[in-house]
Amino acid sequence: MTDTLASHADRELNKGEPLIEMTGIGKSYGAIRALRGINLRVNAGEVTCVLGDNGAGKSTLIKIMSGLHPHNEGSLKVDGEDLTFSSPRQALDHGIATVYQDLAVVSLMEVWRNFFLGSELTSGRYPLAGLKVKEMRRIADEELRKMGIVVKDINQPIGTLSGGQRQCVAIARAVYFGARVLILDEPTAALGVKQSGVVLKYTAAARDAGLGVVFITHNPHHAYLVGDHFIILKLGGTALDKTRSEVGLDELTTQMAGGDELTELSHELGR
Amino acid sequence: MTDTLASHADRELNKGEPLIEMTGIGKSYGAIRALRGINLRVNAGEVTCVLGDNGAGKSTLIKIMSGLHPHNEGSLKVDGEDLTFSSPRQALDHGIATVYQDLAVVSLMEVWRNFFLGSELTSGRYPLAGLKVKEMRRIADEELRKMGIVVKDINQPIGTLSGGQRQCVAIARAVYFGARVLILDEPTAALGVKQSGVVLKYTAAARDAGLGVVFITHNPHHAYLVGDHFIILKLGGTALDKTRSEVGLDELTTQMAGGDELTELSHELGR
Amino acid sequence: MPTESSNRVTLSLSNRILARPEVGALVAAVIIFIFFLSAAPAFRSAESFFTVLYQSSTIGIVAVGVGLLMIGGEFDLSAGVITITAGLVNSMLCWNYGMNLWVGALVSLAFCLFIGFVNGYLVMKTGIPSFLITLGTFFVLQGANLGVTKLVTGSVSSPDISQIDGFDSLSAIFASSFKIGPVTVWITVIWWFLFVALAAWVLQRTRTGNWIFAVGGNPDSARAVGVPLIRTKIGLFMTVSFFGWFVGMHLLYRFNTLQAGNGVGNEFLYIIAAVVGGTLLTGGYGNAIGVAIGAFIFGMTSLGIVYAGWDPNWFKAFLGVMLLLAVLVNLYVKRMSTARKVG
Amino acid sequence: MPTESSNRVTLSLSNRILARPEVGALVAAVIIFIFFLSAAPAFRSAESFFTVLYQSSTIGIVAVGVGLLMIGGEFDLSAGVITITAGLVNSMLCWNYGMNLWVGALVSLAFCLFIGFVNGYLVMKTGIPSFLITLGTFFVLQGANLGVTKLVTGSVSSPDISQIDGFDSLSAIFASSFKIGPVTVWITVIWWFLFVALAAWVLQRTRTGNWIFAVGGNPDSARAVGVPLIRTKIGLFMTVSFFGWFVGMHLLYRFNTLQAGNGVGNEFLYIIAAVVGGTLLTGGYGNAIGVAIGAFIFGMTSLGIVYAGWDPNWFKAFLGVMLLLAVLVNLYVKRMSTARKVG
Amino acid sequence: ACSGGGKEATTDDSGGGANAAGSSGYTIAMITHETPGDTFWDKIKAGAQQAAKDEGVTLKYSNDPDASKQAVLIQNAVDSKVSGIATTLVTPDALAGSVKAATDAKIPVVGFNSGIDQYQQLGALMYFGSDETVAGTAAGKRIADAGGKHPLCVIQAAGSVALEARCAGVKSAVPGTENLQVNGADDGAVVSTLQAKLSQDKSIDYIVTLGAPIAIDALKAMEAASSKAKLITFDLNTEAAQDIQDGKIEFSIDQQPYVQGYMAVSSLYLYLKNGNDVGGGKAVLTGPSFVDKDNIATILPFTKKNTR
Ligand SMILES: Nc1ncnc2c1ncn2[C@@H]1O[C@H](COP(=O)(O)OP(=O)(O)OP(=O)(O)O)[C@@H](O)[C@H]1O
Ligand SMILES: Nc1ncnc2c1ncn2[C@@H]1O[C@H](COP(=O)(O)OP(=O)(O)OP(=O)(O)O)[C@@H](O)[C@H]1O
Ligand SMILES: [Mg+2]
Ligand SMILES: [Mg+2]
Repeated sequence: MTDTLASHADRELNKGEPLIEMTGIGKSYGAIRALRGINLRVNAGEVTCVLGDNGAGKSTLIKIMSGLHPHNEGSLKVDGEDLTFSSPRQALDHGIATVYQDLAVVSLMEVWRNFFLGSELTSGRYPLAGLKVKEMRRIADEELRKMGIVVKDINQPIGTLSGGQRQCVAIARAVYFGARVLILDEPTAALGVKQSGVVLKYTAAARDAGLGVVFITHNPHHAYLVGDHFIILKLGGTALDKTRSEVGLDELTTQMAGGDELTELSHELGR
Repeated sequence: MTDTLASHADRELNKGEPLIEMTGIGKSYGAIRALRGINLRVNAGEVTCVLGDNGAGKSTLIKIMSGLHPHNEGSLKVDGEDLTFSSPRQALDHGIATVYQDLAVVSLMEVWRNFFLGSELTSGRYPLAGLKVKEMRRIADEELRKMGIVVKDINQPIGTLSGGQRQCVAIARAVYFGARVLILDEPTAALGVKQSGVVLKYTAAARDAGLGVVFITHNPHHAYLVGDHFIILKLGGTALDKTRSEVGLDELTTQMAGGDELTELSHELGR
Repeated sequence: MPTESSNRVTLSLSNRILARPEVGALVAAVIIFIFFLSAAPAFRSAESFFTVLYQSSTIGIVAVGVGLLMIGGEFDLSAGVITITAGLVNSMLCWNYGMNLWVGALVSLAFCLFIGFVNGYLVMKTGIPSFLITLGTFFVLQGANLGVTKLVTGSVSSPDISQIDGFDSLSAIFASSFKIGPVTVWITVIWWFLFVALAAWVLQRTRTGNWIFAVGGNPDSARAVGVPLIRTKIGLFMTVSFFGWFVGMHLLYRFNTLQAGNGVGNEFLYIIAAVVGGTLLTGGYGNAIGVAIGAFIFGMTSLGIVYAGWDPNWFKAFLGVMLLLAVLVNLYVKRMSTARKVG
Repeated sequence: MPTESSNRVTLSLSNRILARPEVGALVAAVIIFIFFLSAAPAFRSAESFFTVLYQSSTIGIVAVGVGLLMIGGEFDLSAGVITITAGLVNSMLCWNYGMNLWVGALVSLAFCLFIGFVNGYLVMKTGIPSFLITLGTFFVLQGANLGVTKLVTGSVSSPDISQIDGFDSLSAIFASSFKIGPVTVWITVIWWFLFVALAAWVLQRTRTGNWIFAVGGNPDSARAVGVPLIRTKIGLFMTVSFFGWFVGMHLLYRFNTLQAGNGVGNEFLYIIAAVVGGTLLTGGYGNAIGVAIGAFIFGMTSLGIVYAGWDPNWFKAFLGVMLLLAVLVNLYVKRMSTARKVG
Repeated sequence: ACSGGGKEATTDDSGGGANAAGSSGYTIAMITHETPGDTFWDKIKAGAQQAAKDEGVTLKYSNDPDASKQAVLIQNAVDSKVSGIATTLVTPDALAGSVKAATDAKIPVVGFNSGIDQYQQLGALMYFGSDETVAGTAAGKRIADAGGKHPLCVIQAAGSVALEARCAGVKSAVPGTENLQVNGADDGAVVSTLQAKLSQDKSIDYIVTLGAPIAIDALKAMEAASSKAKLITFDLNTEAAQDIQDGKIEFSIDQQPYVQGYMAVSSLYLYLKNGNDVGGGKAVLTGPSFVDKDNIATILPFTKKNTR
């Protein structure tokens, strides 16, 4: 697993080097202001965790990084260069690969086609060059198995997979192609314990290979297992911004929930 | 909160009385056999938790209970009556309300319309009777606030809400209208700690009001907080079927993950 | 937790008005209206205005039904020929068997509703897209109109029915007109307004309307929460047939005789009216008043070109440009309404 | 963990064949073919078969493009009139300015591609559904065809160009035929097969094909993973225009003259062919060979009725029934293929 | 209910002596550029069918307004190895190839309705019809004689070569002629479009409609616009004939479609059976003839039988 990653990773990456720097980023959807004044750095070889309540603006934040929506305010620097992405292609060309919460896959297409969509293997560069179908099938199957996902038929439309299986395909794809920066939007939400473990391992492996990782989650436990830097969003603004050395799991949980709710809840529910 | 539930709950419910009984249930999608030989009882006043890996068949199981897909094998008894639902309307008429993982809402419709869809409040029974729009708006807003969800405008299309907010609306709706049996498919997956807590409290309240609850989740911690009965599915079959008294959180976690993976992982990740 | 009001928004009144689906179409209609007022002197009279309204009403009545159906996520390509079918059934039955026209009109209504039912039933039961099913019915009706008329009357137009019993009362209902000063007002205009108002009420303020939006926006989700998907959709197809029948009655009682080959092509005018009026082609969004404005834009443009006396060879080209302009204005207004920032 | 193979499936060969999108259409085509073989004696000759193939090819060539576009999630209603536009531009330019026909043909090609580009550009930039944008271009081209022809030639048909330089070589490419025994084979049939094969290859075996499926199935997701959405869609519109131009050239060089008002209505035949051939109306699913079979079904049905000598008044009714049957058979086969259980 | 105006008792006037279809062994294909459902073409068909019946011929009728598809239909007939082909030649250049294929296959071809100038050159043996331009000019002359300055020529199918030719004929006699396009498939739209035109241009003194049903619509529009223009029309149907008798329509230019259909089939029959050449190498004209107050009384009964 780590081999794949290391082999795909950019050799030029130096740990700690800033890949993405956001300063004062803000974003409005028409009349709705989803994000304001966000500062965030993604460093090579580190995992930046973004946490926050529902609707806090986490997905919006990563959509800006990955070129899906342009930002309205602030500046976005990639490798030191000031940029506003106008399409995801641009972001991908800067080596930023993303797994979206709600834009993962094209339901009607086969699993392996989804896996390679946008990064197909062809036997040449001319427009009519054939796809390397066999190879693509093999790789897709292999990569999914590594995540513990055995799809019944790699040729079935991805829409017939379960929600979690779809998510796995999207993650496996991003990891497989993620060259410099890997962005994961709640990757473990729909996953079982085993699959979550695999994703976390991948995340760690990506970090160790020198990639910058942005990890969005609701689960402070998962975040704390891999994170180097933690940001909590609240109502579109930053509520906490600390490195691993400055913050413990307890504080993180408390901050996320406004109190150690789970324990409290357990009392309340009387079990 | 409990008031609302109690006021909506069926007074005839007796704790422990079986509401739904499945025996030997099986289901195939064309050539793919998603489920086989499942036995499951939903009792009034109890929470039945269904756990399992991705693709294990959890969603398929509840789609059978809620009338979305008919089953191919086995028998389904509701209130002692042998039935095969041919539409969700039938299931709803038997008091079975469901929150689906992937079929939650109609994106283009306003939040409050989504909330009341299929159970609109009208000022009379004749076909052209006006909707009680004001009241519906008020109730929807109220119920969402109770879950800690403040939408910016109750009239905005629900498609503009964040993933978690949408999920909350669907849950609030099912709880509000759930008369006898409440089925929740991974309700907490997309939710933050606080919102998850609210959902768990709702679940407990529903149980206390005498409803039968089916709770699907990947999270054994959440399951153990509210569950009375635990079923683990694996590749379409039953891998574990025990009551709360027979099983502990540890065994549940172990069974789910094939080993206490999270701890192990924590070692492996070296943190 | 910070105060919640920090990013809570209250939309200003003007924004809320701009956000309504019919406003874009209205603005486009006003622009085109002003344009023709200045370009075509003959357009500047109440008579002309009511001629335009009449023309719009014959498109607009069926378009109301088609709009509802499209909001519900389906198409009906047989909506144009069914108007002629309706009239032919009525006139030939009565002429051949000497029935009272009222009987024929009711039989024709039942027949049209039946066709709507068949359309809906086939779409729901087979899962074949309505575009195809109704294309089939479109062809079948078109052929049957011609074949049966030829068989019954020996020619390709229906017999004159103005001497048969019941003609007067029926034509008073479907095809009368009255004068206000020099202006002739056709009753179809009144009917059109009534139907639009009714449809607007149903869509926005009734349970049925809610269901129509839902089955168009996301049929699976709608079904999952217990909306009677099949019933709602079949009902919509029957509504379209009803309005088709209504316009068929108008044509029959206004012209007394019908050409069996007519009606073809109008199905697209209805769709155009609906879409220009802000209805989403993919379903789930739209509004009855918008559809009415769409029909009005179409009527105004097609007659306005004549009032302006432009070269008839270019007629279609003008129509196309107007259509694109209307859609663009509509879009621009919609964009404006969401782009405006608050505070 | 139990063995994974427990519910792993390997589809049998027959099932895998049945699951291909074009098989349903193929079965329908065979049934209709056998039907006409028995119903129409005149149908039972190689000559008739190749006349049917010719008729199918003139629909089928454009339908290939329209099919690709529909898989890519868009419509083009201007695909019918653009054939005439292509021919008119070529013939009138050369006739009026005394150019070599080759120059005219290339100018016409550039013009058609430009129209395709404009269609695609407007659709992508404004976000207005392609149904509406291309309806606009449809009207504009229809009007311009008539208006310009009237202006240049004074009549509604284009001048005879068979005496102008370059005619022979062009008509050899676009409109020649050769004999195999008593059978006339038109070159369009050959071209049609070539284009279908090419499109099938592109769709299934190239990166571009992958993108076409993706932009039709879920444009947002496709864009998110870096598929060049705008470029792909504009390219598809231009492909349709190219095929429209090609058929336009055939018409011009076969008939030497064109009626400016023609071509209207064909856009739906293309869509019908695509959908009968298994293309999803909402995009993201389909196949070039299926589209070809769809065109063949249409050609066979429309001529078969004539060969069978049925009452022409009922022509459309027969056509409608055949269409519905073809779609139903297609559906039935598809159902069969997924319902079959394994093990 | 007892009601007037219904179906009248019909007498079967097919008479005795009619042959069974196909009893002479000939199959004749008739191919036209009809847009389905037109009363004019219905009469051509009626004539052809009567001839087929009278002569024991099997008739195969097919039609398509699109020239390229009409060409395929001719090819169709050739493939079916019919004994003879009767076709309209509205777009002679476009049909030349197919007609040649027919003559190459030794199938006799007869032209009718349109193509009077080109039929010989294409290889058709005989021709029955009128000439659209001549008919238009004749109508125009009569308008000019009556003092018309500004006629409106109403085209109900955009881009139709035949209809354009009629209007061009009218214009050649009365230069002030203006064309108008209407959607012939929608009577309501025809009326309002005409109404709009009449109020836009009050100087219109004649309306020329190119089909009988359009004439009926035009009457409604003239009434609504209180126009004083006079109405003339091409072709006939029962209502239009009645309106001529009532003086609402000045006159109709009739080209006797029934005769065209009848003669096209009969001439082929005679040629096949007997080698006859009807017309002696020249086109046989079936029009234009004028139907007006003077001769309507004799013609009116025939229109009711769909033969005029
Ligand atoms: N397209 C849109 N139009 C209007 N408002 C939007 C749109 N997308 C998001 N929003 C709003 O922006 C806010 C932030 O949404 P976002 O999806 O970023 O939240 P999130 O933190 O990802 O939530 P979750 O954890 O539930 O996924 C929400 O209030 C949402 O309603
Ligand atoms: N419509 C369908 N057609 C074919 N196969 C399907 C369909 N729906 C589900 N399946 C298959 O059935 C199996 C069970 O799916 P299901 O959605 O029930 O899993 P799940 O337990 O809910 O998984 P998750 O936790 O990821 O949501 C999967 O292998 C899936 O591929
Ligand atoms: Mg999110
Ligand atoms: Mg699931």
